[in-house]
Amino acid sequence: MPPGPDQLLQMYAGMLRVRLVEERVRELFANGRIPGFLHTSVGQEAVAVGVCAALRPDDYVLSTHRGHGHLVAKGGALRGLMAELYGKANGVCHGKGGTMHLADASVGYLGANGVLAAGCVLAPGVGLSIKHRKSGQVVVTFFGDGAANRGPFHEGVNLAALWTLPVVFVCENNRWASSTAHALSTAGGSIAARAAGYGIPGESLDGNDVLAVWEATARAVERARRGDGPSLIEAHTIRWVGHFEGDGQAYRGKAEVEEGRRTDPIARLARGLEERGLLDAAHAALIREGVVAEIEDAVAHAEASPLPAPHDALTDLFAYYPWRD
Amino acid sequence: MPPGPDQLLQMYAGMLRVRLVEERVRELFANGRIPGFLHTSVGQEAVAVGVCAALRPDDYVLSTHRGHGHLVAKGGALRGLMAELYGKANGVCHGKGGTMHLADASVGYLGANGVLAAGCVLAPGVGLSIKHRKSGQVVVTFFGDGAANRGPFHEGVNLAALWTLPVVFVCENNRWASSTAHALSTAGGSIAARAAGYGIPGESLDGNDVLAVWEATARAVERARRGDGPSLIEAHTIRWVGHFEGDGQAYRGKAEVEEGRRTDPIARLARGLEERGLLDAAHAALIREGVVAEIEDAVAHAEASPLPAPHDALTDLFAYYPWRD
Amino acid sequence: MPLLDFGDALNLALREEMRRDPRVYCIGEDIVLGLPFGVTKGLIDEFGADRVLNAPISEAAIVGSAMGAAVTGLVPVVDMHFADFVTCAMDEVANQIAKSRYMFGGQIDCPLTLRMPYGIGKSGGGHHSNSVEAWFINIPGLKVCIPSTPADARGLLKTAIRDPDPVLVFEHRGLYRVTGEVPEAETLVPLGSADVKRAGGDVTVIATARMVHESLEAARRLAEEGIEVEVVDPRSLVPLDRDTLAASVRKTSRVVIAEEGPMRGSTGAWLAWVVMEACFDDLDAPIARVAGPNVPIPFSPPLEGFVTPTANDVVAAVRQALK
Amino acid sequence: MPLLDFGDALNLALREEMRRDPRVYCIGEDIVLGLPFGVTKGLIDEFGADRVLNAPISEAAIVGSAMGAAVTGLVPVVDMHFADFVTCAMDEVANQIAKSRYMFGGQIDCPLTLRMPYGIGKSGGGHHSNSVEAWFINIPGLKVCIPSTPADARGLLKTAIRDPDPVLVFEHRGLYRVTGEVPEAETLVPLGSADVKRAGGDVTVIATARMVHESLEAARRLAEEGIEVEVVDPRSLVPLDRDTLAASVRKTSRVVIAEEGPMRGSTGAWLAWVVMEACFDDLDAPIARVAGPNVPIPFSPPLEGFVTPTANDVVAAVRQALK
Ligand SMILES: Cc1ncc(C[n+]2csc(CCOP(=O)(O)OP(=O)(O)O)c2C)c(N)n1
Ligand SMILES: Cc1ncc(C[n+]2csc(CCOP(=O)(O)OP(=O)(O)O)c2C)c(N)n1
Ligand SMILES: [Mg+2]
Ligand SMILES: [Mg+2]
Repeated sequence: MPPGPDQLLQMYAGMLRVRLVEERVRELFANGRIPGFLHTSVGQEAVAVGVCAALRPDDYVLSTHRGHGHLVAKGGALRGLMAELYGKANGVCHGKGGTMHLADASVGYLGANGVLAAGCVLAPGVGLSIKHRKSGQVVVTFFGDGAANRGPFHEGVNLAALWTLPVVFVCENNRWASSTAHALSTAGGSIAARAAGYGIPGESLDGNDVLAVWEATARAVERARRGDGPSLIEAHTIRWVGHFEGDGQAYRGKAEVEEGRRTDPIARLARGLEERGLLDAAHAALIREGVVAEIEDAVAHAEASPLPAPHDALTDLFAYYPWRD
Repeated sequence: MPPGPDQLLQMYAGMLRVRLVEERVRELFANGRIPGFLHTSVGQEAVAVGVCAALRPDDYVLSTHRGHGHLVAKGGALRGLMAELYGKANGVCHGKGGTMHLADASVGYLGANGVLAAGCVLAPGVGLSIKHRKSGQVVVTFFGDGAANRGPFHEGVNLAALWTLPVVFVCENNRWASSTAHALSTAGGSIAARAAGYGIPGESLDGNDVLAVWEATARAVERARRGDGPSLIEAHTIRWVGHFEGDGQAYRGKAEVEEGRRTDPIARLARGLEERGLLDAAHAALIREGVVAEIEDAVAHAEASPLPAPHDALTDLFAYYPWRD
Repeated sequence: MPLLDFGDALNLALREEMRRDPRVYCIGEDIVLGLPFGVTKGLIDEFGADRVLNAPISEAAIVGSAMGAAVTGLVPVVDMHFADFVTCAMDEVANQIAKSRYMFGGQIDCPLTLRMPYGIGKSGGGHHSNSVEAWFINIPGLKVCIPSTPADARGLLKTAIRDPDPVLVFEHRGLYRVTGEVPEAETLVPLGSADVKRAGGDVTVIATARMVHESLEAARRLAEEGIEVEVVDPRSLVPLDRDTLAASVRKTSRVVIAEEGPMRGSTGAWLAWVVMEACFDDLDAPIARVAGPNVPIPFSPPLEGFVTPTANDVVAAVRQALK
Repeated sequence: MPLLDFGDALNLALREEMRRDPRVYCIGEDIVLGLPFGVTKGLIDEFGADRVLNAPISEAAIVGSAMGAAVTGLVPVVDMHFADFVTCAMDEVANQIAKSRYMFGGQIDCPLTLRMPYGIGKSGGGHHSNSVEAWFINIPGLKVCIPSTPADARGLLKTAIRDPDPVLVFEHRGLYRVTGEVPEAETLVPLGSADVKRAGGDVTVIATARMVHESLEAARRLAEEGIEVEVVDPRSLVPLDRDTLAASVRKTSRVVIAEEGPMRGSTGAWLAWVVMEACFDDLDAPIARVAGPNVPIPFSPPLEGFVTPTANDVVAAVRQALK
């Protein structure tokens, strides 16, 4: 069943939310409000939103170093996210995680990850637990085109396929692993094509088309819930910004970013919605206002929040505190 | 060019040498002459011999925990091998390696390995060195069907394919990883099929047919020497004996071993040679005698050899001895 | 009390915990048949294939998936086959499992047990004989235990499984067929409780796993000369029962620390520091250490013998500590 | 002598060694552009793509292939990107590289250098900040160095590259932009030679990498009170220059050991043991240690600050050692 008008508008608002959060975060970082090694997903919103729109609230997501968008798309509260990015005590991880190690278990977001492809082997375990609990959930693990070359991709896909676990492997192929071009890291060129070797479906698609992402994910999720096992989706997209904030991007010309802006997933969906009469300028402005207000609320919340007490560095190691060592 | 009569007879003698070495080694182990965790390749001789027959003496081989056959097939001296299996001071590794960590650099045998699939990531480096030195050599890395599920398989194949390195990946699929059936460890069922995902040739073949193995390897080696990069060969074979000496084999019935004996690669080649008039009973007996004499010489040598002095455990750590620590 | 061997005591612990808690499952290579050391033998018959999982040879996926399962409601017990192979899942242990609760600000539990068969013996050689526990005490977020007797093995493994945090259990493979009394009743051994395996007033030997037995043997021999050795087994390295260690050292003023792994950067060095920090003024002599030399484990029996610390080494170290 | 920063000194060492020996090549992720810390910047222009290799994100293959190349005639220098990611190639380091010469009875050389950018700073968080050198001193077969100044960095890296055995070079990422004098002439620093970075008679501070600088700062502050601190930098942990350490301790009788990593099972504990073994009777007070607490590295600046040892901690430890 294709997404209805409400769902389409939600995807639109969802992508806008991711975009504006990321842009705000970049600005805050530039202004020295946010510390850390920051990787944002500006331009790649359709993947996060298309995938998460096809999920139930109780489904799980395993994310990456470029994970803010996945958390927002999965429904994570912006206040908790923003306070965490600020390193504040009431951040969703109490300031211990930050940009690269976010987690929000309340929405099934089981963690950004500073180690590439780490989620690929965590995912089958989540799938196993789902199967064991007969909960009908699904777990999605995101990873980049670069990360796909690590061993855990192979081990995780094989295990999930072997045990027909409810896992969806989603590769966000943004053409680059930091400064290294996709073609210079991936023999054969296609990550989706590797699925065949494990006897599972592999699909390569336009990751700037949120509907295509949604559709493929919905299929993969249905398959997983049916008990037919994992799928692999390779979503081609474009990162408009540097690999990390501060990246000089000497490795690529402007053409790619221009191509990205031309194929902007948000503008694209907006056009589609306008054509179908589901969105007009006034409505779009309203949506934007709402998103901006939400973000500014989160920023104000984060700004006003206290930093953790230094000695709180000692909490949260083990279930019981104070712990013995 | 198909192998000539001489080469065919050499392969016959080669397989017989591997078979009789392994059987003798099993006997010696049973009699307490050889220590360690022993894995022999009885029944799988066609893979080791077919592959190595297609190599030059200066080509390299990376081996596995089940590596005696590869060493023998690559031309390693039986005296050095046998003394090493005995743990004697004049073993090829001075008793430090033993069955699972054999190496004989003089014939390009760069090591058995106690860690499964470890060779898959060493191999691209050997290939890189070959390319850099423009030596025209090739490196073969052997691994089992079970080992193929480890991450290094993926990382090694991808790197070798990406950089078109002169590597041949040879999977010895003997249907079992210890007590775990191939089908219960490998999603999709075919290891050869995984090659496509890396854009390299992958071939599944009868690993009990030494000529088929030789042919496929010769093709892969030619391709590698031409500078066209790696290939993957999956050779199906049957291990006649336990996974390790002492294995009760509760996981499989007798039918499989019977099947193995029926398709005995040595008897099969012998029949072919007899049909072509290249071998008769008298000649076969002579070859056997020669091999047995060689093995008994190696055994006598090993028996007569001294054990290492205990404190020799401190040598060979670093290039300079005594080392400081 | 019934006599059980170390391996069977671990098997009993697994059975008891799997009966108690349906979330507990075992995963590893060839564990359905109980390979390689018989610890999981027969579990398949009682608990079935859903709870006793033979995995492909994919250590990263075995360990990683255990974390994925642990943070979403299951209680995995991973059989590492040989502790040597934890290298193949090191990121999963060191960066994922150890840090999950902390980095996520305490949002999740990660109740996961890694069973680590380790140690020298029978010419296993360089890839099947290593003592690697020192790496893991240096990784905050992991608990580490290292039993020496069947009763401790059962009690610690049970505690590990019930712990809401990740616990590594180092099982010396030379101990699996060692027997000892194991209480009929279900008995837990808390983490962080050292055990005085033999009381004595002249010198304290702090020893782990197989070296506890070597130290007891050394103590018996030295007793014949009238030297009374106290053998203290920390049983868990994280958390560490510093009090019991310190109490013994205060009593004897002389200390030997005995382990099997290589001398440099080892747990023994850490324990030496702990003793020194707590008891510097109580020490009448330098701490003496027994450990392996800083080389990989060689294959050949005389070489393997040379690098394997034994009761002889403990006797020599005690004499040194008494000088 | 010209002033260079630590990163440029390493870059110079790489250039010099690559010019000297055509077998030397660099491999890592994004090293063509000199990421992440600029150390390999510009090498591509002089040495070309055959000798400066951007690898896919495949740490096991990067490190494993380096061994394959090293044992067949090349001399690889691997950029680990962040030392934290060595977990993804742990088997290759611990079981393959470290053991190759030994297990093969000395048949092969394995001249391989692993550059390990490590350490806390700038809210890198739990996966980009760790001190893991302790794991590697516990693995026989590896040499480990850990420079603190640009001159040492250049001299040790050059020595590492020329060594026929595998050497890990821990480069604290907080030091890359620290400057210092570097000799015009090609200068090697031998492994196993500690350096007295400041002479003083009251207390010996043994410190590594960034903590050398913190200790020098502490020494300056304490000097104002008339306390003369001797700062000794081991420069390599394997081999370790025990003589220089012991000579200093014999002179001062009081010792502080300062490192950045977590306290438990660390290199500092090992160094404490070394000092105790060599100088038990010379010690007038318990050794004092400065190290991080036993937690992962948190993200938020105040938390990160709390777990980062600084000159203040060294000052406090010196006072304790002087009690
Ligand atoms: C195991 C590991 N290796 C290296 C890094 C350093 N690193 C961080 S992001 C990155 C590039 C990732 O590329 P890709 O997977 O395509 O994701 P993208 O950044 O494009 O979203 C690298 C090399 C890391 N974090 N983890
Ligand atoms: C990384 C690693 N994991 C586990 C083992 C233990 N182990 C040794 S052989 C073996 C089975 C190997 O199966 P396969 O790769 O098919 O080779 P085969 O024994 O059939 O030749 C296992 C699990 C090991 N040696 N290394
Ligand atoms: Mg990418
Ligand atoms: Mg097999």
